[in-house]
Amino acid sequence: MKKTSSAADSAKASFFKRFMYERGPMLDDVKHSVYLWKKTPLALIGTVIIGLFLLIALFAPLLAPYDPIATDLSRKLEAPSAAHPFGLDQFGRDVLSRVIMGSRIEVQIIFIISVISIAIGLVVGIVAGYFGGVVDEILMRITDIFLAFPRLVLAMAFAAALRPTLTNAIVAISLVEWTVYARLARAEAIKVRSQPYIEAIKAVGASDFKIMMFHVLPMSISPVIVQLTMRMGTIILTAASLGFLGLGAQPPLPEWGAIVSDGRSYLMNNWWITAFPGMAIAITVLGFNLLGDGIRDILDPRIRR
Amino acid sequence: MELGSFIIKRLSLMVLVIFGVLIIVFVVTRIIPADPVGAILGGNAPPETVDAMRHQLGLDKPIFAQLLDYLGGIFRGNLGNSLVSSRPVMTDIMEFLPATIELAISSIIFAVVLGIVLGLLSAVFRNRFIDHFSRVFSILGISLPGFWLGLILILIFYYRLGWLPSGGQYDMFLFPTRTTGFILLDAAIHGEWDVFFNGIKHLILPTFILGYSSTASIARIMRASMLDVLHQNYIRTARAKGLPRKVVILRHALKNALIPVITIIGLEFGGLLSGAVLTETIFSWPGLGRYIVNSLLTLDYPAISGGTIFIALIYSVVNLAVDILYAAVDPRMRS
Amino acid sequence: MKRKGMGLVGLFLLVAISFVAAANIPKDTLVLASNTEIFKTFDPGVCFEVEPSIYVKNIYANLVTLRVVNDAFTPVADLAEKWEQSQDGKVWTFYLRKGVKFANGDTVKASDVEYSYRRAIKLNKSPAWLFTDTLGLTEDSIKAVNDTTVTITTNGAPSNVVLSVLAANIGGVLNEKEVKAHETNGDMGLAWLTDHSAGAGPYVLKEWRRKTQIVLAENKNYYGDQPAIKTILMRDVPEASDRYLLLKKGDVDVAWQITVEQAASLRDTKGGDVSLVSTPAQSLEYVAVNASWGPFKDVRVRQAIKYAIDYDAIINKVREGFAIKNQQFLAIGYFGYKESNPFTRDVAKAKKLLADAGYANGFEVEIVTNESEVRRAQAVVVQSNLADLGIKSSIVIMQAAQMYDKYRNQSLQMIVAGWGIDYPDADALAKPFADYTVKQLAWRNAWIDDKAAAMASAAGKEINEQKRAQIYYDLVKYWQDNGPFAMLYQPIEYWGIRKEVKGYEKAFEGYNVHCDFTLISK
Amino acid sequence: MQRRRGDLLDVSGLKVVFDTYAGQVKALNGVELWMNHGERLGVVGETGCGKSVTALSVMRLIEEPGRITGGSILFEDRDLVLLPENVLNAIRGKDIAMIFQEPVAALNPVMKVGAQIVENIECQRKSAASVQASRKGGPASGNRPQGRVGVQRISSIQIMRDMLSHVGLDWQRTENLYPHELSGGMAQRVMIAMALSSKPKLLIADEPTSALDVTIQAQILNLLNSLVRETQTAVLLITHAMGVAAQFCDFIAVMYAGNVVEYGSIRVIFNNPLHPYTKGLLKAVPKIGKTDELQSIPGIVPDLIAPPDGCRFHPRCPYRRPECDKAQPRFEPARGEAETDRHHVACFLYQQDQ
Repeated sequence: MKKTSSAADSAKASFFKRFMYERGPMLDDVKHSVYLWKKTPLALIGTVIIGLFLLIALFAPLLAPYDPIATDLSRKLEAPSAAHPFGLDQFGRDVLSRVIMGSRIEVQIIFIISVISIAIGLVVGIVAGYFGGVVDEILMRITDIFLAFPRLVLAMAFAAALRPTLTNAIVAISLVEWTVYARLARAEAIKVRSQPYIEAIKAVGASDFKIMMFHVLPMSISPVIVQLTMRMGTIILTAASLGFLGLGAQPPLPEWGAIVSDGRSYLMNNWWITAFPGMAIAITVLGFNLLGDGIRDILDPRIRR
Repeated sequence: MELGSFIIKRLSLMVLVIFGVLIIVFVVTRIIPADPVGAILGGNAPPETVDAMRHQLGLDKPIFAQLLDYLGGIFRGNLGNSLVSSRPVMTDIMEFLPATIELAISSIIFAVVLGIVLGLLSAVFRNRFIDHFSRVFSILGISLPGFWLGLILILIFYYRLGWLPSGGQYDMFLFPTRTTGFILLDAAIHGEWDVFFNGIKHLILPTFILGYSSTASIARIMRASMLDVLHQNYIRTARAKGLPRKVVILRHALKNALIPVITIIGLEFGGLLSGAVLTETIFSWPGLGRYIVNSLLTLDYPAISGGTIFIALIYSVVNLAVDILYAAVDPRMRS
Repeated sequence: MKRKGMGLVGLFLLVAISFVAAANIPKDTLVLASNTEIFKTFDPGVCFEVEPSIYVKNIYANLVTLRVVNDAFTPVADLAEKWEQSQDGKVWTFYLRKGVKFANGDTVKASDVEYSYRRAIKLNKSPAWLFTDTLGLTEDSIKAVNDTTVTITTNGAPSNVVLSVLAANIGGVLNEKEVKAHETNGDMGLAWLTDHSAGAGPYVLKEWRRKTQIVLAENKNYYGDQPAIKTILMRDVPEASDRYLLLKKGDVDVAWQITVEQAASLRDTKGGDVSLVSTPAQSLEYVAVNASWGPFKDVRVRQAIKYAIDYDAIINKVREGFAIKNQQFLAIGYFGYKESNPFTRDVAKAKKLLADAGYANGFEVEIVTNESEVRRAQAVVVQSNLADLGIKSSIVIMQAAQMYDKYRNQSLQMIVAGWGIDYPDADALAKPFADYTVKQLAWRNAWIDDKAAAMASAAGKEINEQKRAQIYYDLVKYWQDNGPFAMLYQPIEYWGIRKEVKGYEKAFEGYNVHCDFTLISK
Repeated sequence: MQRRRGDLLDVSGLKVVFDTYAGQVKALNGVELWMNHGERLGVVGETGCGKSVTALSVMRLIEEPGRITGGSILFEDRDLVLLPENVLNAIRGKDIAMIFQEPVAALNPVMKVGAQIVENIECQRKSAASVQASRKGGPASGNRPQGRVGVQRISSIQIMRDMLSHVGLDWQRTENLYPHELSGGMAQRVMIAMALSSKPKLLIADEPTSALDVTIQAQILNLLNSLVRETQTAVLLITHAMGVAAQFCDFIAVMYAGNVVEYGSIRVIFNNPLHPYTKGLLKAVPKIGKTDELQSIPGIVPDLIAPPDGCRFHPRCPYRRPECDKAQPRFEPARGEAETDRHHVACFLYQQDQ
């Protein structure tokens, strides 16, 4: 008994050793990344901000002291007080609660836009890069056409055409964002396609779909994710801008950009309506940018060395 | 010669892309859910008038015929009549375009100059005060929502301090002579220096708000690119020649570091055009951005399509110019 | 080299900044701040929007104009010094004032009137239905008999209606010669008149820099007294907060379209440099339900809604008191108006009505409104009022164009909207609100009620004023009980003005049906 | 101060470290080497042994996060380690020139190659002028042409063209090319032309042929050989190929993990290698006509963050002794060799006081 267990132990140990040995470079990489992370306090701050942001969004219903939509016109435009640290807005709604609940909307925006735009981008990019030739030419020209518009302008046009709601703003931004990922995925696909092992896999008889699915896609994911973290700030700003122009989320939804837009006529006498959601946008976007910067720095071989 | 063929290739590509742009814009304007006639006639008009208007606008034709009308119109330089102003969209655009171009140029100059200087100093004095300052400045630039910052700056610089105007292109009671439509250019041509300086004063806040995020991006790219270049072998070669640090940086590093910056200037210009939409709204700037926003809000589809096409066209031309510039700066691009 | 360049730039900025000193507004100039997006044209045959109409009225003279006398609009002479009506009331003859000149010095002739009216009919733009539908005019209905006499043959509409329509924008008289000189491709001067003027009113359009400013200058050839204000400059300031800032800083004399909160704060702070002028608006705010949709088919449900709404909250909170309670379709001061406000919030009564109709547990409904801040706020109040009855509602904000499109197709369930009055007569309100055959509001809400339609139509033709008033009185009662409308209020318009501006109140008394810049001075 | 061992260059006890995330990399651990005017010294060793770092240190081109922590680099009469940057700039390029492993990357991609050479010539003129001015007509240095301030650019261009012809390039075709338009061999010729255009006293060639095709390698080496012979320029050749060093150099310094483990003339190094590492290295060189199997040195180059105690080679050394992991062996002259062979070794096997 004892023997077998020790044999198993040693087998385990050797497995562990082998595992460690094989994964050694990867572990080093992780260690290195953690080291760089610690060395860049800004990235750390970004992580904390985004962590808080996500926590707030997650527990928003518990954190928000009041109903963000319930109006009380008799108390409208009350200045910040102990009961309402961010004051009340033009409908007597608690600004703090609106900002807190708004975080959920922002998370929703980021999440859905990321999923849609990455999905479109990956499909277009991988297909274009993998097949090359005419397919590539056509898909990339389509991408070029989308890139020929300044992003916000195209998103505005889509949002207005689909009629302005939060959902449509999300769709509109996704329709603009995917080009970023399409180009990345295409570059990866071209890289992978030219690898000798792909020829080998083909020779064995793997279908194009399988190769794209199991060999090209996994390679494309990581640069796409890196890019994504760096674009999240921009996504929020774009959504907020649409909201501000009245082409995004519609009241009473507490989307931050829409709150700023709604409150901007009150800027002079009732600064709190716009100041707090504005700061919320700024801080969150800052967090994403710091985080994105950190991730880029950590993964950038030039800065790594 | 090689540059010439490059330009031709690039141009033909652009023509193709613009055609695609036209199609997209058409599709976008036709999926607008509301009958644009409602936008023209307002709430009180009876249904007969509405039907008459629909017919007048050709909206009762089949969609394919509408597409042909639209493309045919565009190739004849006719973007249709705005439903709101009833004027040819082209006339409207030509009226508002100069203001936008003026603002965009002033912002891009601001962004490029300040961005490059900050990025350069930041890289050269890495981890020193100027680097920290420039990085904080930059990260704020891409994080602060311009529409929000703009409102706050108006409150400070106009209302509290009274240093700068709250919006518009020039003060009232000035009646600038117009030749080109560009306020500053016209003022300079006609020697109306009061208008000129007044125009500059009005440009400061919008330029800052519009150019800030681009300044930030350019500074960041410039910093990264400069740091990268400073690690290159040829910089070592230059140092091995015994060139002073200043010369190494300005003669050898700068030009190389600028190459990636040039590529993003094109992209940043797109950002500026996007930003103009917001900035013009906040600063009462009589430009194309506001025209497009209003068209979108009133579903004035000829104006939407005309405005968007123009913006895309400007953007494409700028990107073309940037690509050519890029090719001109980087010899590796030419072959 | 480089340093010198930097120095130059610095100097440049310094000089630029030093130009900050604000120019004082001259005594004979009035500066307004407004969002000018609504301005599309200054052509009297086309212009149909509220704010631009005011400008058009001050640029063009009509045959007759309206004055506010004892709180009611009264037609008075303008270009026509007198007029008469045929026995059957259909043929009108107008005699022009002699020697009146257009702004460019040309004499105003009857042929100009004929040209202007025929042009308006031929153009068939937004306001054309006032001539063609309300007055039943065709191009042949207008005839210049001689240089100073013109006859107009109508469908027999009451005289108040006829004169009100003639006093509206569309009745503005154009200088035929000048307009024809600027025709392009037979557009009857449509393009040119968009941003030029050819009228005989007290002002001329001097400059319209779109999205920048609109400048009116005095008409030196005006037949009446020269106005105290020689130049009226409207700055385009799209943001309400900016307008308020400019006003407070004294960079403009008058701010239009400030928010109700800003207006309330001006009203409540006495003795500053800035004060508030207000006047009842010629429009009505309402909530309407689609009488062909689900629960709203039942008249009791419609009544329940009317008892559910907290009118006072809307008037006092949403509008900050800038509204007058008026629960009928007739505006205050209009022919036939008698105060009648039967509805107050009564949840118990409303609940009973609902229960009687079989909706004790409420239902779900979609409330549509447009982007206007006030409308949205009203919708929010209505939403919470309905919730007290167990009615779950969702608010859908649409762009005006889209909303009206759907509204016309009877495809909305419930709407929060308003109605701007086209000409100051009861007919301009009774028909849209009660007569489904004119395909206006009653039709849009699918309230197909022949009795109401017949009454509105009869009142429109009745020349005997007493009888006419009685019909309106009965119609209002019937309509309040059965109709699909819950009238919220008649708004009060307001403007923030600097204290040095005199006479603004008088000038804007008849806003927006009548408004006279010549009464303002500084 | 110890006696100068070479009248051109004497590196002693040179220590360089790099601060990285994982810790301090002790890249050079007391390097010893020296040479006289006109001599050719080859520095050989495996990748990562510190050859290039040594070369860069001599130019004081070690960059952040690296720094020199000890030792001296005597160049003629001055210690380069202590000189301020501006004085160093007068030496760089003028007295000491350098060519690099990847010639294309070592040229500025956005400058025409002719201009890059001219820049070097002009730069040396200026610094020569300023040095002379600062020395107030002190001893004119060596065999350089006497430059004057304000010398016409034309003459610099002429020198550039001469140099290009000299390295076997057609200047008319080449001077207006950009680096990316050159092949590796051409680029290295350009680098050589640039380096030699200022007639330096010492040319540091850091693996000048490693990145080139084998046929080109020989051409470049031959070219270098003939050019430096003409001008009597001293060469510090960094290479990992023993054969190249044997062909080209007079002396060889064998480096291992940041130390020079053996130093001496070609003759003694090849005929009488003492250090076990040198022996191993020589066995790994293929020789024509010999059928012995090539032997590789077992083990791997040590981690320089936590290098082995004592002699850094001891974990791989077949002749390991107990004291080898206790202390570092001293770098001492080998016994019984001619003074002119300068045979030195750092190994306990030959430690004299044992």
